[in-house]
Amino acid sequence: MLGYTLRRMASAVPTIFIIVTLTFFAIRIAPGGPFDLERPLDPLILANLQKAYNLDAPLWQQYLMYLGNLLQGDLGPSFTRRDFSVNELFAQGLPVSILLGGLALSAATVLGIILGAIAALRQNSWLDNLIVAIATLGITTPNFVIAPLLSLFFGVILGVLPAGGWSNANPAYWVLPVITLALPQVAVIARLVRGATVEALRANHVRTARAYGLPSRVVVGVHALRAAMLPTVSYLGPTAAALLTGSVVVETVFGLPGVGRYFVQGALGRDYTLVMGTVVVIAVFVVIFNLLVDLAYAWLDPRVRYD
Amino acid sequence: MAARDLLAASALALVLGAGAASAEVVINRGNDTDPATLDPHHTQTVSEGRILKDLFDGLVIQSAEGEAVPGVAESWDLSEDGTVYTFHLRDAKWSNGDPVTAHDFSFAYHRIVDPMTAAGYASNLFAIKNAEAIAGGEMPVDQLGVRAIDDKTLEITLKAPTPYFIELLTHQAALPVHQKSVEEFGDQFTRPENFVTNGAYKLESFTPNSQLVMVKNPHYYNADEVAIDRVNWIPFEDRSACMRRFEAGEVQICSDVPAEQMDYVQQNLADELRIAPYLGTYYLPVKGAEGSPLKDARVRRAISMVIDRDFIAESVWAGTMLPSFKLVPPGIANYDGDAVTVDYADKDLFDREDDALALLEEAGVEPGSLTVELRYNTGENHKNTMAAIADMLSNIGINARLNEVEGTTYFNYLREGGPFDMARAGWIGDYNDPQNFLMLYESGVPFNYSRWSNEQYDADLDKAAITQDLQERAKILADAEQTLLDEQAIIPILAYSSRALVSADVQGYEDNLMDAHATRWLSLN
Amino acid sequence: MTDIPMTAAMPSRSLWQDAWIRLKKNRAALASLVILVVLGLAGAFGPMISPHPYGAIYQQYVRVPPSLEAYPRAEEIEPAVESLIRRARVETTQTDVSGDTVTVSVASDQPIDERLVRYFQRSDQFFNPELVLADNGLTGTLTLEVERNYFFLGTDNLGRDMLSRILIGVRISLAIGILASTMALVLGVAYGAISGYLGGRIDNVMMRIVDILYSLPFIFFVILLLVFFGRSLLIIFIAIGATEWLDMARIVRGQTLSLKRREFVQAAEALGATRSGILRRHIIPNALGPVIVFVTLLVPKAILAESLLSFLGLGVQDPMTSLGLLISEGAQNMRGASWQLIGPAAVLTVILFALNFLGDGLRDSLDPKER
Amino acid sequence: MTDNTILSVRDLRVTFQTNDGPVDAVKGVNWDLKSGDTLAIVGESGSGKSQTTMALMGLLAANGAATGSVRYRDREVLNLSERELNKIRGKKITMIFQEPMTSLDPLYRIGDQLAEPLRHHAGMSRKQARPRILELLRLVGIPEPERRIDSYPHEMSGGQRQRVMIAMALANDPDILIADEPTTALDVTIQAQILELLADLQKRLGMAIVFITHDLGIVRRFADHVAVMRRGEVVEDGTAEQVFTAPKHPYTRMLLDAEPEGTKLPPADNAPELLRGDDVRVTFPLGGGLFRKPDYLHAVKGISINLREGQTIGVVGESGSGKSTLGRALLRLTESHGRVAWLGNELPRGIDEMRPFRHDLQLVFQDPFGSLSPRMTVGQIITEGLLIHEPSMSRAERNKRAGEALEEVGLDASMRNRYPHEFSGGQRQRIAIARTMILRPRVIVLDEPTSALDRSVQKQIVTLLRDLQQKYKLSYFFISHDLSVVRALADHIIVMKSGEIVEQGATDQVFDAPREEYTRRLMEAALSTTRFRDAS
Repeated sequence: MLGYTLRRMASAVPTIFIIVTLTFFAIRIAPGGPFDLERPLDPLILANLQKAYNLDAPLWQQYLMYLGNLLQGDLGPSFTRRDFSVNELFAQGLPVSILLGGLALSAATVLGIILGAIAALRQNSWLDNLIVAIATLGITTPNFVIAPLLSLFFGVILGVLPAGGWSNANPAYWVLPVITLALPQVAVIARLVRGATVEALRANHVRTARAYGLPSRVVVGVHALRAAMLPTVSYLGPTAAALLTGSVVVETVFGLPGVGRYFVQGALGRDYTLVMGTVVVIAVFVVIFNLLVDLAYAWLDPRVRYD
Repeated sequence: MAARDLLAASALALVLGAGAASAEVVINRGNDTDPATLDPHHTQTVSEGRILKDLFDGLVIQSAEGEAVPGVAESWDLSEDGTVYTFHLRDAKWSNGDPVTAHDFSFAYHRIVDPMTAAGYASNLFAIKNAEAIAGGEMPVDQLGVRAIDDKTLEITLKAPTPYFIELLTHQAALPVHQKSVEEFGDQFTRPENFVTNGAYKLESFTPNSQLVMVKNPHYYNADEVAIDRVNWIPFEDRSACMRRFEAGEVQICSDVPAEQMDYVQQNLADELRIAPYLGTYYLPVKGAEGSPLKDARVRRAISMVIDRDFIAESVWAGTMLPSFKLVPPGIANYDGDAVTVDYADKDLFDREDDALALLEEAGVEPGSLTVELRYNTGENHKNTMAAIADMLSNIGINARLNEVEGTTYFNYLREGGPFDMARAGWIGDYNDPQNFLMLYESGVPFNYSRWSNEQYDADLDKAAITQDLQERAKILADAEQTLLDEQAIIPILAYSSRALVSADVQGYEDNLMDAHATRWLSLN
Repeated sequence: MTDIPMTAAMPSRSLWQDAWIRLKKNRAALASLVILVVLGLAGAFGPMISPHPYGAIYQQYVRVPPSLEAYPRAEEIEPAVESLIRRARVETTQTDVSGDTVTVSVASDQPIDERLVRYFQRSDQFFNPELVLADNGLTGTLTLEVERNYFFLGTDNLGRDMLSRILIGVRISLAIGILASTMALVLGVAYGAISGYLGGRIDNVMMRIVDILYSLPFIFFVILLLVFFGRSLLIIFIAIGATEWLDMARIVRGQTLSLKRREFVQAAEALGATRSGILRRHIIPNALGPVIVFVTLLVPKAILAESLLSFLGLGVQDPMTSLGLLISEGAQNMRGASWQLIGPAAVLTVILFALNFLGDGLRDSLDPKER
Repeated sequence: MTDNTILSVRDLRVTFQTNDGPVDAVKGVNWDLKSGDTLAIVGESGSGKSQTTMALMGLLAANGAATGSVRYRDREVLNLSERELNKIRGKKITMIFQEPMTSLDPLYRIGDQLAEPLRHHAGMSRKQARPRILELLRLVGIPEPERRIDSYPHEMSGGQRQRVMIAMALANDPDILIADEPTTALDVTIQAQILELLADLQKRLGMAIVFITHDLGIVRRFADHVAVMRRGEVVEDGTAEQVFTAPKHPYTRMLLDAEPEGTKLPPADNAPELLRGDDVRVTFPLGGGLFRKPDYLHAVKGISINLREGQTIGVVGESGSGKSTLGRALLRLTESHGRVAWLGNELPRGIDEMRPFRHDLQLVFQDPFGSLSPRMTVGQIITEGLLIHEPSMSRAERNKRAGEALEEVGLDASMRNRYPHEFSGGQRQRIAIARTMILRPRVIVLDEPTSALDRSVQKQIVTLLRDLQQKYKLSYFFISHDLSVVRALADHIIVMKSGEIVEQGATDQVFDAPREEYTRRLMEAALSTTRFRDAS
């Protein structure tokens, strides 16, 4: 397994390299630069700035320089947050995003599995319909509607939770963002689990279990749900990568110091290094979680081998 | 049950937290966005200025009313010819206890114009002798017209008499930096552990996208009068979020209020809402391709005539902007705005439409034959403003097409001189002087998006620059603006207002034209 | 699994007919289909027959709440007349409102300019103004008719009718959903089928490309496209379609991998069918079941993706609008003018609900195990 | 009802709600099972034989409902609550299924699965259950049970899995074991072993067995009573003796006579050689990866054959012996080494170069359900070959040819607008044959074309193949594990084992005087299950 993991990691290197290269040149082609603000700079000062940040060097030189720094783990200085290096920004923001994303993911997984299993077992009952309806609502409501509504309701009208802001120490600040992040995932996972469970309940081995008089909780809990976990695990991989790297909307609405905003802030502000850093981080997360999914898959399904 | 317990526990924690901190006075202030940097020489935005003016005191600072008052400089003298200022510094200390000396200022001003620093606002100090040449790398840095005569005396020599120079010094670009720590820590000197400031506050921590915490500077010369012990500056890219947290009592001041929510705010938060004239203009640069009717001043004039600024100000901006026909905002110092006249301003809109149609006919523009593109950047109300203008233009048979462009691309395009028909732009004054607005249309200035060039105008501005008599200068500048508006290379639409939510608990928040509200003037009930 | 006897009397039906019969029994799916068709028609033709063009600005009716009653309200008529009269710089001596007709007596110290009727002609509240002047020209009588405007879903910040804007939003959003999904469908199915069928090294390379594109965040991609090509509906279609096809390619590839081991594909190979023939006749049609279900999920995804773009200010160009754009504007106005959020949000929810139920219904009806 | 009757079914009806309205799968069935007896329920697909037992086990599909009465030891068990039913099923009445591949949960070790009935019915802990599980595994003849107890199902062969299923069924010493086609999916030699095991266990443990099968032959050895079902009804029942020696119902007689008959004469000596394989070898890479050397499976290890016009070569052997791979290699459908020649010239290897030859070289698959594309009409399926090989042919002409081909295989030409799922297994195999015949090929590789079919249908297909061969002078390469069918069709036999030919010769010679032990075992297994008349 270790060998497999190492091989997978090694094979991800060219992927990340291509991603880095593509992004590097793509963002450079975009018009405007990191110093194009609403208030234009004096051309003279602009030239000084570009020199200070090496932006006046030929593009290929900048590219090689970036790659060299990247190999040493240095993502470079941020252009739009000039007091920080990109590494520092991620060091500050990632823990927050990972905490929120991780909580949301766990909550969504547990809740989604429970709801999905209930819906599958009570297929076509009112309970099933209710769960499916709520799940559909969860998927269909954009989070930029849900987030301010939650903030308004719990923060302003009821006043039981902070309307926004962040504290590493006080879980009260985590509740609303986690709900917002988890809601659509609960919905998707519940639907996935429902579908897979319905399918699994028809499988021959579940019929066997029933034929041997095993109680429903065993039939469902042990046999059907484990099979139903497989598609859920596949879904969780990319989802985890996305959730743990933050959400623009949730961070903006609640004012959270995560990394989700950096992508949009970086791209819109032409903060080249910040965008590159985000892309690298996301790519690494995608690679890691795809690997984790495959490992989890093999753990759940002994038929899968590491090759 | 468990969830409720958790909630109760965290509510308790909140209360306890508040209780523990009750000894110190804390204010949470909303800001438009995070500072891109805390290095005063690299900052460019209004939101950075707010923070820096809490951290640093310049020679001159802004009072609670936004007026320039003595800061580190107790007093100053001006030479006869108006070009040499001598500042006499008071006994002030840095947050580490070092005395603030004229050398610190001299170091700072040399540093900002140094091309190696590449400071964005170095141009703000170009009034100082040789500053422009130094920034351009044509002259060594030590040639700058700034000199510390002794620890307490600073001499600044100007290129030419600059009546607004004292106003200029209130800008964050003119703040001092602590020479020792800058030299010791290099670009790390703004780290909380390294940052030495001389203002009412010192930096405690800065978490991007979350908050910037500053605490009272015990070494501040006026520390006794600083009422608030701790300031949490919170960036709000989503202004509605600030409003919600304001209503929840989590934030005491919001630096901005969403215009869309003005109905609600006026009904529910009328007492906390502060709307005041602000030193800014919202205008439409007009350019047009070669040979386009837009090159004809009559056509531009006709367009300006039919824009119903009242509707835009009242309905689109929900009363948070003021209708305006002029580039230089009202209330500005060193100026006589009434001397500039726009003859159609007081006419009824329908009469203006008639006149506009007549002008178009005179210019040979058939109704329906002219299509203009209205270019604007993504952002709050620009879209609605432009949609309304498009609708108004249709009243005189001009077709308008909207083109929304992503911000960075937009400003890059304008700066690079890309072709356009009509665009939008806004200008917030850096200092309280008409020159700061009128220079927007000088030939060869990057802000001159229209690339409009007029000899008379340039000559007027040049002449004003060396005119010492303020009344005389005001007249010359008014003449220049009159030329600009007669030519209508620019269509001013609105004058900015500052709008803020200020909790009733906050004392000392005075509405002012500069929207300057340093925390040191504030106190909490 | 079960061995239900196959009776000779069973009528001949294709799989699709079978699916349709099952779908018809699924009331939720059928209702969803009807709703979608109705909304689609409303989006397509609604803006044409709506009394208020979607771009028309009613300056007098900025941010009016939804109402079944006509504007102006009875009590608003007199103030409206008076404010217009004031603008014309004459004075009213008497105003009578009877039903839809208003009679105003006007007076001035200077001769009254007959052009004053223009204020009423151009007004959204009145029409058919007639002015009869006394001989001296200093007094006169103005008769007006009140124009009745209905804003069933209120108006926006510029005084544009929300209903008309929602209709055009439905049109744009559905078009984005359908076109982007079609693009994802075409690209994803072709790519996935080719990759899966050819297998081996080619499959490896093709899937690695998908992995790479997967790691490039959507927003970045869209921003680049918009920056390069400017804002246009077409670019938004392409941007969304181009990002949504990746999942589709993976699904189809997975299907293809299992299909190509099926005997009917081997049978076709044994017949000597060409690769493209096998893809066209065997692989793609048989992969279509899950693909169609996925498409019904793609449509909402595309609509929501557009709404995220709108939230970031990268959506469609005004005066056009989309449901996502309306919702994100509405979300900003939700305290003062909740109708601006509720209307479009409700419509979007209905659409997405309908698509979800339709997708579920299709999946169930295409599932052979459901027989 | 006599004292020793432990299960009694009375007027059992099973109805399914379908889109075509209710379908009666079982229409009032009666039978009794005596303690320690074996009852065989025999019938072809769709006769309702399985649904009878599914109903009493409470395992009907959601759209099915059962009425009537099923009494187990004076207790009504039909439509009991889940909870009540669970006290009986798995403990008193247990069941094994046709699909040992899927009937075990692939995600759990077999030891864990075997433990479940013990834990839930006998209340044992996991630890307590272990010795009992080992005992059970030993009982059903799993070698090295201590090691196998930790295996996953996919690590075992089909026969072993079926043994595990049986072990699971025996775990709680049941009164009744229902075996629903327990051997259908297994190799012929394994089939015999499983049947022997069941008979042996019954003798030792004394339980009653309900044996459901479509093959009347294989129950002969150990059934005490037989019920023959057709279209949801029992058409004949009685003791095995009665049914086998004096079948009353014509249907029963038909089932008993379903054995393919006749033999094939070898082709004339001067018949030209069509297809020739020399030293054909096929290897498959197994696993391997970026940094690992792949292992290889040698599926076919250097086989030479020679097929003449009008000849039928029968290839027999257990599954995994490489017979199908050989057939595909001869058609260049899988990569191979060695020489394959058509009319003396070596066949090309590229897909495109091979295309013209496909006209003459055809293949019919085992599974008529899988080999027809479900999304194409029968007409499209049949004419696909014409589309490829005679692209200039008009649509009308193709249509005509399709009709002819269908009639040739005994189907109605009007069926060509229908879809495969509307046809029975036998009909589908006819469609598959029509698909190859429309091209008028000269050689057809038949890969187990009858093994998924009911006995009576098998016979029809064999007759059809024989007729077509005579009519068009076809050559067959006939792959099968079913020796009776091979004997009826082939004039030359190849016996394969582990990718090699162990024995070959004229049909009668191989059948009557097998030289190799392996061949003999194959024969014995086949005879013990199918050739009951000779055995009795």
